[in-house]
Amino acid sequence: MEPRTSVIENRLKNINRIIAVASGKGGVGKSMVASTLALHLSQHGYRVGLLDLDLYGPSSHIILGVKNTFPKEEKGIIPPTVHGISFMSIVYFTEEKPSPFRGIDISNIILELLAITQWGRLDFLIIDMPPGIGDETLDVIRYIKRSEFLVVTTPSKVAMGAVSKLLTMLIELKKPVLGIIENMTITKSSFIEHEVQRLQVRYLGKIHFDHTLEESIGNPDALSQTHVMKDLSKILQKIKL
Amino acid sequence: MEPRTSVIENRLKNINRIIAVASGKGGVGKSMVASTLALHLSQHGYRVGLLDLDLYGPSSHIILGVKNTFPKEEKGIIPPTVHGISFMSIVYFTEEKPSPFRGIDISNIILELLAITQWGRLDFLIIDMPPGIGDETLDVIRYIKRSEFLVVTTPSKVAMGAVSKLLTMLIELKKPVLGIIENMTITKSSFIEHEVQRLQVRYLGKIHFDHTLEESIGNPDALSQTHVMKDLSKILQKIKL
Amino acid sequence: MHEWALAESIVTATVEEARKEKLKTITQVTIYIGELQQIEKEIFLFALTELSKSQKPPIQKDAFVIKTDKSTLSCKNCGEHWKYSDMKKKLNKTEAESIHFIPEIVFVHARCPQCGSPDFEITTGRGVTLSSIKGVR
Amino acid sequence: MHEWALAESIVTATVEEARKEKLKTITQVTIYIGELQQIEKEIFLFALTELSKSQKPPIQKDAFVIKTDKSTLSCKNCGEHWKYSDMKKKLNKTEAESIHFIPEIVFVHARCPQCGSPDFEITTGRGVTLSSIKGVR
Ligand SMILES: Nc1ncnc2c1ncn2[C@@H]1O[C@H](COP(=O)(O)OP(=O)(O)O)[C@@H](O)[C@H]1O
Ligand SMILES: Nc1ncnc2c1ncn2[C@@H]1O[C@H](COP(=O)(O)OP(=O)(O)O)[C@@H](O)[C@H]1O
Ligand SMILES: [Mg+2]
Ligand SMILES: [Mg+2]
Ligand SMILES: [Mg+2]
Ligand SMILES: [Mg+2]
Ligand code: NI
Ligand code: NI
Ligand SMILES: [Zn+2]
Ligand SMILES: [Zn+2]
Repeated sequence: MEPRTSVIENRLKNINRIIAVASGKGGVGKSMVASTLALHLSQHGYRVGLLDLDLYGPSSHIILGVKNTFPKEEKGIIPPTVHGISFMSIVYFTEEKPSPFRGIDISNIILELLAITQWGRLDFLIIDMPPGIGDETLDVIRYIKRSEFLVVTTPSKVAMGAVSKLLTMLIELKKPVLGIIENMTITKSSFIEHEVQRLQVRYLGKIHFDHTLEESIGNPDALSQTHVMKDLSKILQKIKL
Repeated sequence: MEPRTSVIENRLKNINRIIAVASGKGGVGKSMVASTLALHLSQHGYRVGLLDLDLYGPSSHIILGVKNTFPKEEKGIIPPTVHGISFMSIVYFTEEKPSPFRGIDISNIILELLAITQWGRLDFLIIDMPPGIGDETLDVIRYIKRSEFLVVTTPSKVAMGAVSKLLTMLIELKKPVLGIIENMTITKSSFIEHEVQRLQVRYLGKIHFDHTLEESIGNPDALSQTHVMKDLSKILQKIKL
Repeated sequence: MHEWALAESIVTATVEEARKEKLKTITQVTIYIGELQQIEKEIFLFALTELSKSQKPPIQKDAFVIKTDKSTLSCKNCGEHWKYSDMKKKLNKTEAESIHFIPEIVFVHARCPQCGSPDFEITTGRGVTLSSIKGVR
Repeated sequence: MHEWALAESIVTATVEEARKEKLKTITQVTIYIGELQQIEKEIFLFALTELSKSQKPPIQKDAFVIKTDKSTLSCKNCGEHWKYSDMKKKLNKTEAESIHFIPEIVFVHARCPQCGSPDFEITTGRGVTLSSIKGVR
């Protein structure tokens, strides 16, 4: 018998909302959106947790400049607080070494993290999802039934190819989709907006490509001042976040 | 007993070189590089195969504009020829529907594809890899022992975080790494070049960010005329491709 | 007709194994084919027999015993168990053909009959497996 | 001390199962702990006992039987089999602690002793499992 699944609900019961930032496609800005969303919410006085589930290429700790912290062991593990965010990531345990995990390992790691992490009371738990529709996505759907999805794409046909697949599946499974964010737009185009309408999902708006974003990576105070944060804040108003 | 592993060597024995275009990170241009590399080699008179192993978000068929083809069944399956390239992708079987595969399924699909695909005689087989260091990467290492890796990154610290992990693993396992391509550069920076030197891998050069690339997607003739193809061709000269 | 490629994998694996076991003749090769893959048994047996000619060690002409493995599936989401034979009629020709090439394509074109989840697994009867080899040393 | 969280998962699962089985009292709960996870047995048993108080159905005070499962690993690349106890001394304190939290971290910090591959699997003794529950109806 697998005992871990039984305790997950208990671990998440004091969390008001769980939002998975997902895409299906890699490199579209899921981690950037998840991290800035967590910062935004925390700056607005909410209690926020951030769980990085990209176990191969965790990025949120790079974006938020998380260094030299480790979870506290106390009736489980308590995520360190980073700029007001309770932050949990595999990186505490991997020390930036490669993580050659197969699917079954991914599933076990997610179960273990969900079973032992003591989030405490949170208004929001943000999950930074990896690309694909693999074990991570299936396990979030399986074990975190009340997760809502915020889907990120870029303006490209190539990205939308993968993103449509994730959306189609979420819609089929009747999972709540908060909407789609079009990230890294450069030229004007309504291609994504049309595609999204076709799928009957809410189009939330654009985050422009920000040429100077790279300089703010690793520095949450600087990140909060970027155009990305400004564009995101506008989008978040639409869904009252 | 697993019979499929025994026949793989036989299937690949008339292929001169096998190059996996990989990264660890998503959205850095693996599919773009793999597709244009295949086009480039084919235009230079080589017999080329292209295998898209990104089973969740296959992209090479979008980039190359592959439509309305299906493998021929003949002592296995024979990949259709697209612009001179023998092209194999999961997309023939999934019809653009979502592919909710777990790791064990991914492994089985790769084994099956390797066991039944009749490539015939090829100078090059290019593999378009998915992100991560999961089942696909581990299986390519396990079943295609002579694969060489061409690694793609973008100029970002976030991308390099994941890319360094893949590189570290490939180096540890003594896999041949042809070098690193820095894709989508906008400003001048030697960050990646330095990082790559530290890892003692060959830095091959930059492919500039091409604002008009999107228009050429789906059109191989137009793709061949892009700046991306020009930059790539220069890089390929360095490794005699 | 891609059955030929799978037959070749069986023959190659059989010969490899027989060499390891230092067999002089291979007298019996038991193969299971998973229902899900819808292998054409006659074509498959024909390919096996053709490919067995002039192997070392030799494979006896009537060595192949082919058994069919019923396909059963079970849902990770709701725990339901079911048979492929009950589900098959819902798949159109193209979908069934794709599953014939790659059994995991079932996760693309089919769903758990109870809860609609794609997160199920193939419990038995996936594809072609080599069950046992007998021979004379 | 994260043993407490795992003990809680055991107690929760035990009570769930006992209710399903309509048990009035739980008399025995057999638990295996995988060597790999290096669970502190005393702390774990203490947590189990504490958490068992005032459960419904009640869990008898001496119900818990904790057994240790030797950890064995096997390599997908070369086929080698080995024991965690042979490999353990190569791991430093931080690495061992990370594996204590998440057993799969072993793939990050350890390699097959024969071929150096990270592509191995945990055959037995991964983590905490609930093996059986006995009770009175
Ligand atoms: N709006 C934006 N403008 C410029 N660069 C961006 C923007 N959003 C994300 N990026 C950059 O794009 C890359 C991919 O973003 P990331 O959040 O890591 O994507 P994902 O998590 O989807 O893989 C990173 O280098 C990131 O800094
Ligand atoms: N040099 C480039 N200039 C502009 N856009 C690019 C360039 N290379 C790739 N792209 C675009 O970036 C996105 C990601 O590329 P893709 O090849 O799909 O990455 P991956 O396969 O690594 O996920 C696609 O929309 C692609 O068209
Ligand atoms: Mg990310
Ligand atoms: Mg790709
Ligand atoms: Mg499945
Ligand atoms: Mg492993
Ligand atoms: Ni066939
Ligand atoms: Ni502990
Ligand atoms: Zn179901
Ligand atoms: Zn080994």
